[in-house]
Amino acid sequence: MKKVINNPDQVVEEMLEGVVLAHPQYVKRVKGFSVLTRANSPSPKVALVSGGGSGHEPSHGGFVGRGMLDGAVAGAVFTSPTPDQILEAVKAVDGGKGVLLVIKNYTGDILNFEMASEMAASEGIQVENVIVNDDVAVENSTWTTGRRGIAGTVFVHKIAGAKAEAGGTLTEVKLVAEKVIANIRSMGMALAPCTVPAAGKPSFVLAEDEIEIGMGIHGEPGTHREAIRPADEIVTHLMDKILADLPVASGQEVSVIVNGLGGTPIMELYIVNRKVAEILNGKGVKIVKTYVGNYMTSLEMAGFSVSVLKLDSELKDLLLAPAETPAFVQF
Amino acid sequence: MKKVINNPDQVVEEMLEGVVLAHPQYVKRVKGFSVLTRANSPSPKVALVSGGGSGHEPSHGGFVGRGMLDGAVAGAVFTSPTPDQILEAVKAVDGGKGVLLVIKNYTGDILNFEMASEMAASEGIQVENVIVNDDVAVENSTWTTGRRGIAGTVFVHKIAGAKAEAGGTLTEVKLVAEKVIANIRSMGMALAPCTVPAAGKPSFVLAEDEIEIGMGIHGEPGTHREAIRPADEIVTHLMDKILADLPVASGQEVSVIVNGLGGTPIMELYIVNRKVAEILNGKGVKIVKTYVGNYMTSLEMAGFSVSVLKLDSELKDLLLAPAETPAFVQF
Amino acid sequence: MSHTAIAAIEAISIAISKNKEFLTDLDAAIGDSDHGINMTRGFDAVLIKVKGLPTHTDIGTVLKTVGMTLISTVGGASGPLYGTAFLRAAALAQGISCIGSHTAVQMLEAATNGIKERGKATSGEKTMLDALEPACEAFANGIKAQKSLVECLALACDAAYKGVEYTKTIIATKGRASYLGERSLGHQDPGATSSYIMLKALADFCRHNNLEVN
Amino acid sequence: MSHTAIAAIEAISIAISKNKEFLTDLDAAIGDSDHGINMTRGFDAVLIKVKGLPTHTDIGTVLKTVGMTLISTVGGASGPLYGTAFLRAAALAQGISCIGSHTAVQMLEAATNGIKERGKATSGEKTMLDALEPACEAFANGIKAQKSLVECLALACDAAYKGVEYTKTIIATKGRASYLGERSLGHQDPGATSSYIMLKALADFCRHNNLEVN
Ligand SMILES: Nc1ncnc2c1ncn2[C@@H]1O[C@H](COP(=O)(O)OP(=O)(O)O)[C@@H](O)[C@H]1O
Ligand SMILES: Nc1ncnc2c1ncn2[C@@H]1O[C@H](COP(=O)(O)OP(=O)(O)O)[C@@H](O)[C@H]1O
Ligand SMILES: [Mg+2]
Ligand SMILES: [Mg+2]
Ligand SMILES: [Mg+2]
Ligand SMILES: [Mg+2]
Repeated sequence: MKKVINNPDQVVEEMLEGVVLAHPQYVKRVKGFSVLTRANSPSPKVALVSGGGSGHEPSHGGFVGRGMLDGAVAGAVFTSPTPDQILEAVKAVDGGKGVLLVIKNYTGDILNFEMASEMAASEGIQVENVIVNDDVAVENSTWTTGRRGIAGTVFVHKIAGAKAEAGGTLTEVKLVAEKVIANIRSMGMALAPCTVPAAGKPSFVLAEDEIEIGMGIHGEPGTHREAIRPADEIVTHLMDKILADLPVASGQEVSVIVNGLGGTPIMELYIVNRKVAEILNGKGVKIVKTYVGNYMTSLEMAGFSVSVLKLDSELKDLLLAPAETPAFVQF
Repeated sequence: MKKVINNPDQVVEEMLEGVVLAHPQYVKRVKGFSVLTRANSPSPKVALVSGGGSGHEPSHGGFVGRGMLDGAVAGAVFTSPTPDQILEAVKAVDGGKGVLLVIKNYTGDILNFEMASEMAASEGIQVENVIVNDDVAVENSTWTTGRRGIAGTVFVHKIAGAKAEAGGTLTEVKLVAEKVIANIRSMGMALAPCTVPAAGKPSFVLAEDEIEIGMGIHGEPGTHREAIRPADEIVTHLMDKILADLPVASGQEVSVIVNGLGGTPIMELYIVNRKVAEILNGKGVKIVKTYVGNYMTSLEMAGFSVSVLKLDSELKDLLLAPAETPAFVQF
Repeated sequence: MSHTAIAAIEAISIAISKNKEFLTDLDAAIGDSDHGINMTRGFDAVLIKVKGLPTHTDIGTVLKTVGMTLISTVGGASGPLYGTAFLRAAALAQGISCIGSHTAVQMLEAATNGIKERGKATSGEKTMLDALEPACEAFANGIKAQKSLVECLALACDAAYKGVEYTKTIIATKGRASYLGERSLGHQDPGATSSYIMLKALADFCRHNNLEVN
Repeated sequence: MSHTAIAAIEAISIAISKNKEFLTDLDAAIGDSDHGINMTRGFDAVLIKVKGLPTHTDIGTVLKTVGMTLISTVGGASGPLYGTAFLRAAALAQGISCIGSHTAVQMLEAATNGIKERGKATSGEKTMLDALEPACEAFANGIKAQKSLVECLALACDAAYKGVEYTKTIIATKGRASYLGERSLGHQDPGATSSYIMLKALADFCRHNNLEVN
């Protein structure tokens, strides 16, 4: 394992220190906790808190700021944060209008965020939560824990964040977040694994010419492995899966995230986007806004995911609203 | 070589198509050329053109937009663009106020951009150029071609771009660009090489525990190799080199870029920034603005560079001015 | 006595630490390669916390400390689950410095039920419950048959071990491994394994110290 | 005759293509591993361009086409340098369909000088000039001594080869390799090598076709 770190057990702490030192304009630290909030938190609006394991940077701390999150909780690498940390974030950002927790659909995240909500509720804070489950690589059956939450989560932060910024009530913000969730589908693939610092070795191994389709952002195994193929074929497969689950009609407006997993050159992400756009345009779909970059990473994993969000006029306006955070700025 | 591409010979073309499909709000393609310009080019202001080999995304096309570049020329991967392409960019963006070429100090780039300026001049377009040479890994002696241009180039785009946006004349824009160049120093390190698609194999090889200090953004060998060390020690070494060349006094205002080379997790960049900030704060230096992310990459190379820019009040105002491009947005 | 309880917890912590890599590797196959790391982080913190407790702390407080510490340091799925388990067991041992056989059965059952409720799971879903439920039953039967604590814990361990083996033969329908569908077959569940390891450490501890319930 | 010139250019193109990997590997050691790729991209385009020329094109136009094509397809340092070289040689062969010995010397010198001016370099700096300058001199001496074209090109090749070997013994002070300082020692220059390869291809071509200047 070759990494630019000091101590595998200190990566989250040192990263958080680095974030605050880099972006004091946007974020501050809740002392003694792995929690980042807006520099001017709390404010008299509904607050949004998200979080999860670390290693997905810029998620989630990078999205704390005007128009997106109010607080982000960082767990150990790829491990949900604990309830006490989440509770602290909730307390730090609550401005009296209530707090919406944006949770990705993993048992660990749900259990820890739920315990935190119970604690917050018992302290008299209004808390609601939504669970993001955009990953179509996973069957959404009642026999499983359902689809995972991956890069589409950024859409939830953006749109629910804009709604809260615009003065939406907790119920309204929750409703719009749920509408977003119902309309996002994502899927990814990996060329090469990543190594959790504390583990010291890659979480999976791929042969020289092998790729993994549909793996999770924590290195969870995907739907299958196959030999590397041209980018256009890989993208076509992912888009087939996405659009099978989220049919789009001609004239439908959408937004797209082509998300790098941390170790993929931006050049390749644009080559991917070329095919994504071609497929959507070919169906008469109107792409309102495309985001290409590292939004929800898996440390240095090489690979990408594609997320498609179906828009209506409300979602579109909120998506295009301004935002100003360390990793997401939009006029 | 495992990459998300279709054909090694088509990566630049397909990437450019992907960029335009992703960001039609910001950029358009000069038909038949590897040139991106602002969607509303030309405009009646001094125009900025930069470029170089591809593989450094988001440089340079990602910085085309309001407040930064007017045009970007993409060469083959890691290879300077040719004069005819550069000429086309100049012609496409010239709004009658002249064009400044921002060139990184590589023989290939200089020769090709110079030929293009000669051609443009002969077509009656006012062209000036500046040469960025921020990499302190390379001795700046008269016996060499001088320091290389690396991530500090982004500061030149930002600040000269703001000056042009504010209505500066060609001479004024050139002067401020030269002031920026005189005040930036950068240095990088690599954990793992990258593979040029057309070459099919890594441009250098590092042992399991070996890192390269001071390598160039095209995989040019650096000052030396050594065993991997804690992040803080590596950063201290790079900062020593940078500050030896660019002494900073207590009270001095600076801006910092912690730049990922494409394959390094953002988490590690923040761990790096923590130490960079600690060193600068320790000297009483005031960090006005820090940028952390992938700005000048080397495909999927793992590693990072640090750039420090000394500010005066003019540079500071221009740095903090708004910008809106695919990869750099600032209110 | 509480220092015995503390020593038992120490034994469990050490066993978890020793199996850090093993548990992580199991999780790599069907999860996200962190179970051993999570559990070790938690029990390392537990070690420090319980060592800091005053000498005459009651068993309930010891277990509550363990539960709270796990909840606030483990994260992941296992943190709230094991944390809840220890808290539920703690509730039955409040003010007590010596555990009776009946209480021991109740505590193990309460712990297991806590996991079932928190995780909305039941046995047969390839989770820690596949080790804990049979262990509970075996332990209760042993006590009913008036066997010694050491014997009963041995029975519980055997049952848990079989439960771990059983998890290899079933498809996960809860937790991260459920994403795998059929591909989770053949792999043993990391959480079931850590449950077994904890029970085994407790059993060994009681045997070495000739502990008995009364 | 121009179809001979075109055939010679084709021979050079093929030689470059064959050495694509070799030249790239040399560049990997002290540069950025693209010299073979750059040159092949250029000469592949040259092949297409010259094949498209009308049959009776003069040699000047052939060489100008080569120069312009290299400039617009190679990029890097070598594109403008070799491009300029061919343009300079072309200027001396305008309207000509048969090259005299005196003109041949002048063309090679003009090409070399073009590189010196464009690159602001001289021999001893570990560049293509270390192959080209001695080759030029050897060629001129041969012609002065009234040797045959084939003999003169053989002399030029020998000199270029020695020049390539010489580049191993010196530190680069121009181009990308100059960043290396001492570390460029022991490695041969990719550009000097491609110059030698082109001269060698030309020499072989003339020998096989019994070409002579007049
Ligand atoms: N709903 C659940 N009920 C009971 N146990 C569960 C549940 N979900 C997961 N587990 C257990 O948790 C273990 C994984 O723990 P761990 O790896 O620490 O957490 P995470 O899955 O969040 O990374 C699984 O092996 C399984 O035994
Ligand atoms: N200033 C110069 N004058 C003459 N030749 C040069 C000069 N700079 C570089 N070269 C030649 O160019 C070669 C490198 O070409 P190439 O790899 O295609 O370009 P780049 O260095 O831009 O990648 C070097 O090996 C050297 O022979
Ligand atoms: Mg986990
Ligand atoms: Mg090059
Ligand atoms: Mg796990
Ligand atoms: Mg080169």
